Amino acid sequence: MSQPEQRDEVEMLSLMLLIRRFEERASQQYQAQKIGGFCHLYIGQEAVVCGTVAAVRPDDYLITAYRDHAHALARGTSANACMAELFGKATGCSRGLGGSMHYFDREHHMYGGHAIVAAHVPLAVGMAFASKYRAEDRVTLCFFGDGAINQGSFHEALNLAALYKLPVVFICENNLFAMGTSVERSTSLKEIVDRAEGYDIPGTVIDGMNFREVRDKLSGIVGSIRGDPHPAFAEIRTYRYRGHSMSDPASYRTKEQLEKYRLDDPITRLRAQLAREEKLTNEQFDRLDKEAKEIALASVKFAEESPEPPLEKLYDYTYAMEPARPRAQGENSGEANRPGGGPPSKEKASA
Amino acid sequence: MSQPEQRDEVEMLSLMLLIRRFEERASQQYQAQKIGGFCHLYIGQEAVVCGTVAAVRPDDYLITAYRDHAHALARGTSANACMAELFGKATGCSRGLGGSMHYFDREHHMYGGHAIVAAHVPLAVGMAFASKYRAEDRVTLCFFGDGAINQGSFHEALNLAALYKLPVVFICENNLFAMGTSVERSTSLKEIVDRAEGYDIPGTVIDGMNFREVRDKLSGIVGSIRGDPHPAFAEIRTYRYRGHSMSDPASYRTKEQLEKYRLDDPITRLRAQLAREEKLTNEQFDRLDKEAKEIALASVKFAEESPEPPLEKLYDYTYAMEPARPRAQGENSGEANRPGGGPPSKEKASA
Amino acid sequence: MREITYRQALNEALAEELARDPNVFLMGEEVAEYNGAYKVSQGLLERFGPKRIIDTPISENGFAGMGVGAAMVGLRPIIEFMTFSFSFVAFDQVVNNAPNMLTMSGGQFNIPITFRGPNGPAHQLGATHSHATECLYANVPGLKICTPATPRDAKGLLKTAIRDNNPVLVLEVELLYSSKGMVEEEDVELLIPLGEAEVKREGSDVTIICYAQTVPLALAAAETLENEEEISAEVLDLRSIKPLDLETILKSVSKTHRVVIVEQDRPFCGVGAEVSYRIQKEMFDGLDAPILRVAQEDVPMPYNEKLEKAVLPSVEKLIAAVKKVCYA
Amino acid sequence: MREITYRQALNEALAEELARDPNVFLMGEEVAEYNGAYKVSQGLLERFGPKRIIDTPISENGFAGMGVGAAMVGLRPIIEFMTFSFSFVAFDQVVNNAPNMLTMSGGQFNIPITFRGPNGPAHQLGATHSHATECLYANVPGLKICTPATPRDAKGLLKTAIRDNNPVLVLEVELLYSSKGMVEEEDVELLIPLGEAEVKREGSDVTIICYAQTVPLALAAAETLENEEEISAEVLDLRSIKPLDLETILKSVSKTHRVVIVEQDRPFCGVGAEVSYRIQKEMFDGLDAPILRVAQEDVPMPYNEKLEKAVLPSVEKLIAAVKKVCYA
Ligand SMILES: Cc1ncc(C[n+]2csc(CCOP(=O)(O)OP(=O)(O)O)c2C)c(N)n1
Ligand SMILES: Cc1ncc(C[n+]2csc(CCOP(=O)(O)OP(=O)(O)O)c2C)c(N)n1
Ligand SMILES: [Mg+2]
Ligand SMILES: [Mg+2]
Repeated sequence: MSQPEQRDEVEMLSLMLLIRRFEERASQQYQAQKIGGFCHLYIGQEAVVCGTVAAVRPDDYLITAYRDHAHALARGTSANACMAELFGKATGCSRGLGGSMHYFDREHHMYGGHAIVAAHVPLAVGMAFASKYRAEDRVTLCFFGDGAINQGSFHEALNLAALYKLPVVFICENNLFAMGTSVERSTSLKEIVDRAEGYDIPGTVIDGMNFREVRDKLSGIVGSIRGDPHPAFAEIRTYRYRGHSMSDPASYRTKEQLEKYRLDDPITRLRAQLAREEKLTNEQFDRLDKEAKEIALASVKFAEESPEPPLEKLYDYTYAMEPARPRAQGENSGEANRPGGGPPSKEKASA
Repeated sequence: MSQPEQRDEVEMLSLMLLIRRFEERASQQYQAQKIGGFCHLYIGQEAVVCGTVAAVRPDDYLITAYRDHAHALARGTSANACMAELFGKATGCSRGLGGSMHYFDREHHMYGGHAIVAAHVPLAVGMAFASKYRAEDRVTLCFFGDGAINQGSFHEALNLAALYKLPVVFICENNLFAMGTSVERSTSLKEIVDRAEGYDIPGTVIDGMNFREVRDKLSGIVGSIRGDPHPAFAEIRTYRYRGHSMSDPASYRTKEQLEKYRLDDPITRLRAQLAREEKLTNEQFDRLDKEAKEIALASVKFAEESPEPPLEKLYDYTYAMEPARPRAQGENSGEANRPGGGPPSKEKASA
Repeated sequence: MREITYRQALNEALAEELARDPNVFLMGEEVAEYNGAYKVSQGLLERFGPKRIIDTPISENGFAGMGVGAAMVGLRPIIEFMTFSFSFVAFDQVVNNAPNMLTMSGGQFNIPITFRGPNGPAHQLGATHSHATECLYANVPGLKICTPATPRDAKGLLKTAIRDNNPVLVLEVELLYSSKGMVEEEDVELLIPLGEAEVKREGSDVTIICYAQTVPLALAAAETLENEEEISAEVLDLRSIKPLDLETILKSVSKTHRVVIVEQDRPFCGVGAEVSYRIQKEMFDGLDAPILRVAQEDVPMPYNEKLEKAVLPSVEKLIAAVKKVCYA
Repeated sequence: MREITYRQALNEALAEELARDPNVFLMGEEVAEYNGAYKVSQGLLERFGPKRIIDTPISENGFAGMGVGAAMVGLRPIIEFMTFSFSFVAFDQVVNNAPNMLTMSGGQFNIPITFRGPNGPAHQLGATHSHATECLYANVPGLKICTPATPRDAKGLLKTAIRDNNPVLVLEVELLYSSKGMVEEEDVELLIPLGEAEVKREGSDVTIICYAQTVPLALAAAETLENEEEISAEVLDLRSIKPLDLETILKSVSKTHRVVIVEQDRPFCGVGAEVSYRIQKEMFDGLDAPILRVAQEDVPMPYNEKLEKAVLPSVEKLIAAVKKVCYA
């Protein structure tokens, strides 16, 4: 049973910087109308996913909601592929077909990017089921927001995971709001973590502005699951600095609240911790930040110059190729064929 | 704020007898193929609904699942109307259109009879919402089975009721099984009542084989809600003697378990309590039982002799009459028109 | 008459019906304090208070069901789905509870509820957020479905829906919220009956049947066809999908003898299929060419803008179809 | 060949695929210890054990979603809905997750999942329990839908569905579970491709298009028409709703020039509407009469037996429709 290597903290700091700079660029490109649809930024929450990936193996399954840029980047998807996806380009992590809310990267074990609130939580349970079915020691990491816990899907999924004792961590990124609705206005409990008790699932509260706390507590949880499959629940308390999506002025909250959290910024915090321990100088930090900015900027150029997905492939992704045809992957792998079978029905829709 | 009169215990005993004898007849008629579809018997659980109605006002809203014969009878729907419904006759409580699983009786505040597991729980919350909206002091009584608590509807409904502080009692009739699935095999918790905590709703466990305990505990719960609207949860432990439905041999449980509960029969128990207190003689009991049997038998005759719903009214129940037409009830009452408007579309479906 | 937006028209309809009837209330995600995800309920919380304008958690199945329950005991709920793509998590409530209750109870309980919100593809929202649900719900007996395309229809149909004693779905068009049109003054009571189609443009060579977001598209195509092809197209806006106004459809077809249906939903078992069936059944000998439909391509909606455009019905596709039926 | 029941045929298909591929598993309510609410999974728990035959709580949305997640990482789930009327509480999983994943992920994740169970009205189950869902799901791109009417088709289609790399709905017929028919011996691998209709009876005057529970009905009507009206009806069983075998349909119609569709679902935007559209579009000049459909009446299903019968398609209604198109 292999354990994750301890990821270097400076490396994780630059990952957080990359996420932030990437999203700042995304925001700018959205305003310039290079990006369409909805776009939800993660700025402020970086320590949650970075602390988590620092605690797990790269082949542990990871799945999240629509606020997903950071999760892909943290998993190792390139900034280029992420930005190209926002631009709807063929080089995007979902080939330009998914967009901001539907990032996927099989190679890096990023299982989406899901835009119906809480509808991916049962999927996570199914992935954990598959691990146990195959006697693998992978853990599934399922991220969702505080707003998701009042969906039926969430409830059914938690009961199923507990009943079948499946290796999944339910990670509630509690950023205090679901769009304009604060947690007190959506949820009948004082503490979200208490809901885990209703399924006999152990729960932990974690400070999501503190990278080290996230990493260490997740590490403990994941370690306990690996040898003895069972679900766990983590309420990670965090804050999003921006509005819910690009069109939200976020007038439902106070400047003071925002300022309070900004002062507790996860990047500043880890930087200060490392500086205090003399593991990072100001110059080093500036260099890391400059690199992050350059990668983000380069990703815009990459996205701009990338080709659009070809129109003639419009019908190619609706159905996977028939199993009868020659296939690259084993028949039972669930791996998609390289599509190309064309429409299954002989008539196209329009006249 | 009016309080329910204390219902006479002997009267409640004869209600329990009526329910039992009615269902025995129903079972017999089902076997004789006079009754179609699914038919779920309540035998063994009589004290649950009878204890509840003894604790509430007749105009409190009551809603339940598909195992609903007893709930209608307890509310005051006649055995004739109940049996006629099973026979699909126009004199049935749902005019023969609903069947066993879909009993309705507006006059007696019986709001169904709902056959999709847990889908009526949000309805109950909406009814309680309406009471509070109109500043009425009614309480809504929502019955469901142990199997229902793992549906998303249940979860969303409980959170909503708690959030809006609505006057509703969620009554889980825990008869240990959902079809062939025992509670341990469906639910991640040791005690169902613990799930209420996950919504910050007060929970109570009640012995459902004991009429007096059900009545007294419900009385306390309902009393506390009437002046101060809030939800409550009651897990009432009971047992169904028969299979899940008429086609179920119930081979998933032991004879011993069944015998154990039969010895604790709710009718026998209340009878013994009353006898001990010298409120009921053997002769009186026998007379009550004989009356119940007669009413049940007469209901079969009534049902047999009743007319079928007229074929030419087939389209009359799909849409309520247009508001423009003259109406018996106020426009905003939500009271159904006497339908008769015919199909809204000029073409009928078939050629 | 005055010019207002589609959004404003819906807002007025809501406000007027809330003011008229104390049993009417509005419930949904972000409808109150946020003034609506698309600002359709702007100002209503301030005017009517939190008892009647109610924010909910993200529990569509739960609050749709609450609406049905409240309607059973006499209230007249308006339930907003932030988009109808999210109504799928409440599908059972909309399909099994709301429309079945009247029949199941033998006529005792009708459900005077309005489900409303934007429906159909907007712009680059991807596969999960772009569903056009009209054909799915139209299949269900007991539901009524309307699809306003203009501010006037939006106001008049929504008001009628709220007063209807049955469950009615008002399927709005996100991309039209800011579009403008002439609407009666506020002191005029504007009620447009469900089940009445409207000829939005007269013509004699071909009938273009459309609704919701395909109405502006059809009008644009008709304009081009007139100018460039000398084809005179009659543009018929269904306005209600169910009940369907077959009479008005047949009247138009008996004049033009040629039909193209342009629909915003997906083709397979869609609205176009139903309308075609009805027309060919009633006017088999009155048709000079096969009926053609222009619908979405039958694929999950891609995010990429050009691909999305290729999936959607368009003026070009519609013109091509019209030319096909006219020169058949 | 040997005679077995439709139920047995399904059971064999499940057992054979479970034996063939360790990634296949069966999950649903009462499928294991109870051997299936309708005994379709009889004996499978005993043979394959609780790891692969899995009882669930009453959480359709949850376990349908589990199936999709398990399929994303390489398993091949078979999800049983006790009836497809209960799939409505899982609608979002079936419609938004299973069929969209391949597109949304740019081709990275296909979902090899089978959803199966009885579909359509059975006998006196009332409005909530009688839904025919084929037209709703057929509207959704990315899903495939098949509707076996005979034991042979049940076995062959279910086996193919399980091996398909896409989400496939196998819509069974409760009222046919005990019906019997000839099926290849157990040692013969029986795979019937999705998307191939079958002529179940040859004829020359009219094409009756049917599927699922309307197949026996169509065959009975054809018999009577032959004997009593001297009308020779060709009976075409679609077997798959999507993909739809238009080729075979058109071949038949080009022989008969007359069509009646008898479908078990509700008419509005139903399967009949879609098939009619396709036929009139391709064979406008080849039709001698309007296409007629015989579907359910467009009302919630009443419990009363006679009323239910009046709602359902019947041999009498079908014969009347055939006579209408033949004497048109
Ligand atoms: C079923 C469903 N309902 C509504 C929405 C619209 N919606 C998208 S995000 C969101 C808020 C979610 O908040 P939360 O879960 O706290 O996540 P956060 O945005 O804070 O990351 C809502 C209501 C949706 N996508 N799906
Ligand atoms: C959503 C849904 N899934 C499945 C069913 C089939 N079904 C009917 S009753 C039942 C068991 C319910 O058990 P429980 O809630 O304990 O009630 P009880 O029958 O014991 O009264 C099931 C699975 C259904 N009606 N609805
Ligand atoms: Mg949040
Ligand atoms: Mg039970």
